[in-house]
Amino acid sequence: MTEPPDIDQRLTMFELMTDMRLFEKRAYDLFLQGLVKGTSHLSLGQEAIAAAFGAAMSENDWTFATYRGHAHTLARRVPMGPVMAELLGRDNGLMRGKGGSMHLTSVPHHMMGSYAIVGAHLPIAVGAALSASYRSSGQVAVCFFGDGTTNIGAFHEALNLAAVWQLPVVFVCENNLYMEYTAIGSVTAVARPAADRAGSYGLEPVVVDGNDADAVYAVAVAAMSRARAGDGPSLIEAVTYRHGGHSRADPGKYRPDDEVAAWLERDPIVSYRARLIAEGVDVALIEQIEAEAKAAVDAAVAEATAGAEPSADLLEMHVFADGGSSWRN
Amino acid sequence: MTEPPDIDQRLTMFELMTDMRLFEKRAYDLFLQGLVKGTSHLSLGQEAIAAAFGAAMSENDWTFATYRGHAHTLARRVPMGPVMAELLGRDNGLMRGKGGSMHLTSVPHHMMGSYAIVGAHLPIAVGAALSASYRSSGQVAVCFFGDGTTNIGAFHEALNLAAVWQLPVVFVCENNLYMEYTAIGSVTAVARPAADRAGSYGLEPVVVDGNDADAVYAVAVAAMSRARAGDGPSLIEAVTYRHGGHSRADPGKYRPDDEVAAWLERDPIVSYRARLIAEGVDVALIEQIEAEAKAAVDAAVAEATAGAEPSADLLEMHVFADGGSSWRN
Amino acid sequence: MAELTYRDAVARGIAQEMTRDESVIMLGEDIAGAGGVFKTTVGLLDQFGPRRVRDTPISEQAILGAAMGAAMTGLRPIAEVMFSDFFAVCWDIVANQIAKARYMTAGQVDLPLVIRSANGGGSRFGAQHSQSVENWAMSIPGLKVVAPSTPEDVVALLAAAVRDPDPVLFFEHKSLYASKGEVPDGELVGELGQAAVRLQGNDVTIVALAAMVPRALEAASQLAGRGVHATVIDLRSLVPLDVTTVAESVTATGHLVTVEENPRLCGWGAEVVSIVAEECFYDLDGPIVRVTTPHVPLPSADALEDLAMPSAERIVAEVLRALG
Amino acid sequence: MAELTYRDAVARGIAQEMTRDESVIMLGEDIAGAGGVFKTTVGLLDQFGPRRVRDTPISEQAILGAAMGAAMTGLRPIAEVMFSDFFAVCWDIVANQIAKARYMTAGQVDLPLVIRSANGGGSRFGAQHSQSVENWAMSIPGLKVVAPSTPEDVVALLAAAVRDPDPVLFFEHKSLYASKGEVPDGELVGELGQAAVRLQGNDVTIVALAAMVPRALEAASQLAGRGVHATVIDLRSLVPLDVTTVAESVTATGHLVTVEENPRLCGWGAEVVSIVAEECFYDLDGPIVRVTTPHVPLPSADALEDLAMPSAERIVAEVLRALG
Ligand SMILES: Cc1ncc(C[n+]2csc(CCOP(=O)(O)OP(=O)(O)O)c2C)c(N)n1
Ligand SMILES: Cc1ncc(C[n+]2csc(CCOP(=O)(O)OP(=O)(O)O)c2C)c(N)n1
Ligand SMILES: [Mg+2]
Ligand SMILES: [Mg+2]
Repeated sequence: MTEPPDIDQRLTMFELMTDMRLFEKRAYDLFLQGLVKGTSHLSLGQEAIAAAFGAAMSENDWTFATYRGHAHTLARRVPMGPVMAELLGRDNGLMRGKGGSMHLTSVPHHMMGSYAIVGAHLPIAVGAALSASYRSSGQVAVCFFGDGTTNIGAFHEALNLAAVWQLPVVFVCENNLYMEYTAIGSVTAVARPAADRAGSYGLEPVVVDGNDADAVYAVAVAAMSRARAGDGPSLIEAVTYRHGGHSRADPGKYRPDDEVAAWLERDPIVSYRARLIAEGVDVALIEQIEAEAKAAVDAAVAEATAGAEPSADLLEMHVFADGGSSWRN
Repeated sequence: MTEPPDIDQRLTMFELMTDMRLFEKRAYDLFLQGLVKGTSHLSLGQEAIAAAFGAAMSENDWTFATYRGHAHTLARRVPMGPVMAELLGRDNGLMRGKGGSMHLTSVPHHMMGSYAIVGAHLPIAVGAALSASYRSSGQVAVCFFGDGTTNIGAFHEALNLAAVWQLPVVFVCENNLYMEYTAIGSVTAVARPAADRAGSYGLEPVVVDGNDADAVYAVAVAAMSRARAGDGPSLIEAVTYRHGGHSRADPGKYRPDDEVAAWLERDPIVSYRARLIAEGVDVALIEQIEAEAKAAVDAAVAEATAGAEPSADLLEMHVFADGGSSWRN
Repeated sequence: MAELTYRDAVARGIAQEMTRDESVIMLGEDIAGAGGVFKTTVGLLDQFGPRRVRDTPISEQAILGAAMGAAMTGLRPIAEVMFSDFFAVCWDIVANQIAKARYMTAGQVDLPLVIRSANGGGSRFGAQHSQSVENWAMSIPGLKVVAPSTPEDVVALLAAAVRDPDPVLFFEHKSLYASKGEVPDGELVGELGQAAVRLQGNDVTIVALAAMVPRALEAASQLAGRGVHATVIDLRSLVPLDVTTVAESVTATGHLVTVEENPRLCGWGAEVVSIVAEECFYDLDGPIVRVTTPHVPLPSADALEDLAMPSAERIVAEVLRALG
Repeated sequence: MAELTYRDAVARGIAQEMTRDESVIMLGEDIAGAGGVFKTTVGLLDQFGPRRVRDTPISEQAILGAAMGAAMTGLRPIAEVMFSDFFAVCWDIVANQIAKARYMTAGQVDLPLVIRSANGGGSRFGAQHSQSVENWAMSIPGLKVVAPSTPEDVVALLAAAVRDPDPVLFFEHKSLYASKGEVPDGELVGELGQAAVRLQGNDVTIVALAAMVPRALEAASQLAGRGVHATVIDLRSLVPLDVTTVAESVTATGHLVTVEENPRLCGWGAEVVSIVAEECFYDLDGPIVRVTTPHVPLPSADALEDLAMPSAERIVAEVLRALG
């Protein structure tokens, strides 16, 4: 349908995926050391989707993500240090420790939030698209969510409204085959949880290999330009797999060993690395990207661990626009 | 697909439709006299759907309806007197004046309620179907709702769950082309608000002329037997039109005159009456049914207007199963 | 100065703000073509066009989610939830998303939006279309909560709500829509968080809101006939809450009676009582009494609904009881 | 007598009732195969099979709607809402349907169902997974509301809830799941609406719920070191509410302090305070003080979350303030 991405875009995607992978692996180590608090949900294995959209989106386009939002945050070039510090609950965190892993947000980077209630951010993304359309700003809202999210009411309402108003929003279902611990197939009336619902909103079903960054890039570019042309929303189902459990507390043992093994074989980064090299990219360049990613993660950890505990006055700040939380005189 | 209904069923449907029509016309008169309080939503013009299901359902099957539920209540042979008294807010009302027109319920008749929040009763009907399936009771839950209801989240969740668990529930969308004052087509991403969504739940699209009682009867019988056979839910879109406004306060002026006129031409009762006579039913029999309906409505009005105001102690009764409302010692 | 209904005051307040600010848009069910099921938005579609005044599907989560997303990205939406009972179908967007976004992001997200809704009983609509749910909103940190009792306040507080940088839930009372009052000409902008002392008296402080204000005033006039002089405070907004005005009055009268339409448990009355029981304890000369709807769903029959909601007579009786 | 965790007590209570009554079924997300995300339902699928223990899609409205429909037609469902914050996505089914059906139908509809949910903060899950929402439920007429603080109460009150003919919202506290306690052997069935006096003292009455009970007890022991002797009442259930036990204690001590995790406004503490401010006014020797979470969403960082929720130290300070 579209041209394959050019080499700059491909290197960008490789770089983003590498950043995401190394960042999250380190975050997991820090969790094991008791430094990452609360819960966190890793995208290990699913990076190609976030990276491809990161490459396909323009700077002013908006990202709406879920609690599984580290990768999507890094895809918008939010600096790693504040993100890591947020996972550690530090004052120099992206939200000063007030949101944590599940709510990563960086408005200056158009990363409009990570939402922890399944489905809620789909209508919110529709609202951003309404704003873009009203202001003729040319911006597109991209909204990422999981397979399990297709069975909740907000999904249905958001898709319909976006389609009726022909708004510039791209809905991206990352179908990793599982909700928390339950297989999506066991609780869904159709085989393809997103694509088989597209018709309900007058949309074309789009399914893509979510572990192939180039393939995702192609559908992303198509959907973004459709949105920008005023032709309305798209619903993309990107099939992928998470390498680990649902959240940090979950070893993921409910999944058959051979299924896990088969998907580990299809690691989106390993295969992309091999493809780039096979297609002539200099190994030295690849290794340089990897080294830079590692250095960036090291620096982020240093920055994060050097951060102070959030100061006590933060507790009652930021409820209202005046900076405070006072509800009375 | 199925045999046309036999003459007994057809007379039943004619009788039910006539009851509904005369009952609601009288209720409207009483409203104009200031006797019917609150709001009410008439099914004038839509009676064929309720009547056909009334004829197709077994005594133990359950009905779940909306605020537009007079017809569905009468379809279950709930006596007219208590229904009319409920509209008048009297102590001898079906719910002793506590529910009103929008909440008609008669558990002994398996009329499991009229629900006034759009979409809410779809999952509730799924629960009844779950109960039937769990107890292998052979019962079917039939759930009626409007076109506008297809755009709310609960619709989506209920349809999916019913399909996943293959429950004996029949979802009947009465597509009367309008929500309150807004045309369904203007806010829906697909042309057929229910049928075009069936695929999302692995169901076949079923569209039927909702003004033709025989046609509705045929799809009703098919859906009921599918449910009883354990083959799961159905979603039926019955296209119809309301003769009046959305609720008693609404003159319905937002609808084009010629559209209204064309649908009045297609009155489900007038045409059915003509069909029965053309197919050999004795006019005297028809007239007898009509006379009986009129007499029943007269009696209902007499019963209702003779009813007392609800007694004050009702206010704090029926919150809890012990009969009272005490929340403390 | 013109006499206006409470209903028409809604459209006037909105029109004032939409004229001033292009970023104000409206969305909701039947609000455009039909002018609202309560006829509160009549004329706005004609005046501002379909880009700014938008009819939606029956999708409350999408309506409020869209309002939130639009507010985050530069607009100032006014969304309508037709009956306040329907907040229950979209409460997540209100309570978990809109209310919390600024806090969770350490102030990154602006949410200048207004959600209007028809609240309260008295119309014989039954339990699912008659609730007073302003206490639901008050209990959620991050929301501002306004409930006017007069046409003038509708205009002025609606304007203030639209201009406010925070999310405001604006509760219009169904049974006040037909009521009339004088509204000054010209631009009107009120201030959130200022109670109005509607009547001054030395014997007891009666605190009320929305449709309970005229009833409290009626009760006060009956009480005056019996020699009891009440101060009647119209809270107007629950968040911000004008504690000062209430506390000053209680200090003077020594007695507090709250009058609310909320069902008994955990209403805003309980909050006001609790504040006073802590902060004005030594000023109190007798028990604090709440007049509320009993803790039951609202019945639909007129006789029963009238019995349920606080009446002037019940307020009189409870005030006399509070005074001992 | 065996020592059990609060977490395991959930499965024990459910198993006791499912064994006894075939009409009890369970539905919820990840409750069957996975034994619950908090491991509260481990083993029940094996014991009772997939017809009775059912994994659902992520569809809270469908889950609770299905529970309601099943309860209306002869079953006694136990539905799970994974985190109580998610009540916001299905509040209509709870507040407008389940709570009101019996009333609106003049008693025709039976709704013997239980909705369990993991409630409360302390796990660093942030604002959308940490709320205490038992006050949302308390404010809705027609619901019973239970929140145990010990493993024994989990078993006994869960059994009582399942046997109760009315809808019960059963709030399990996330931060208590790992706590342990002695639980008597054999069938255990409690009674809803009975508070427990966990400690008897003459100087002040402290009323607490769920995770605040151990904190209140810790505060009481610190206070005892300073010569102040507190009665600590564990409410256990908000509806029915054991007003008698609270009032008797306040009559004896003259001072009331409530300790709740709810954010400041309109929590259950305000309700208890208001009842006492009316009914026990002349027994009070000083202001009534509520200890609450401030009116903010819960922050995720551990330092901030700890600061937000009432601590033993804060309770001590507030009790001393109440005593003047
Ligand atoms: C409304 C709601 N219900 C349940 C949850 C609990 N929950 C969090 S993530 C999750 C699974 C989501 O699955 P999916 O959409 O496939 O996303 P994935 O985690 O696989 O990326 C569930 C059930 C929630 N956060 N919100
Ligand atoms: C959740 C919710 N939103 C809005 C309403 C207000 N309302 C009542 S009926 C109605 C229109 C419903 O249209 P449709 O489903 O087509 O049914 P019809 O009235 O045409 O039979 C609306 C918007 C409501 N009752 N519940
Ligand atoms: Mg998934
Ligand atoms: Mg309709």
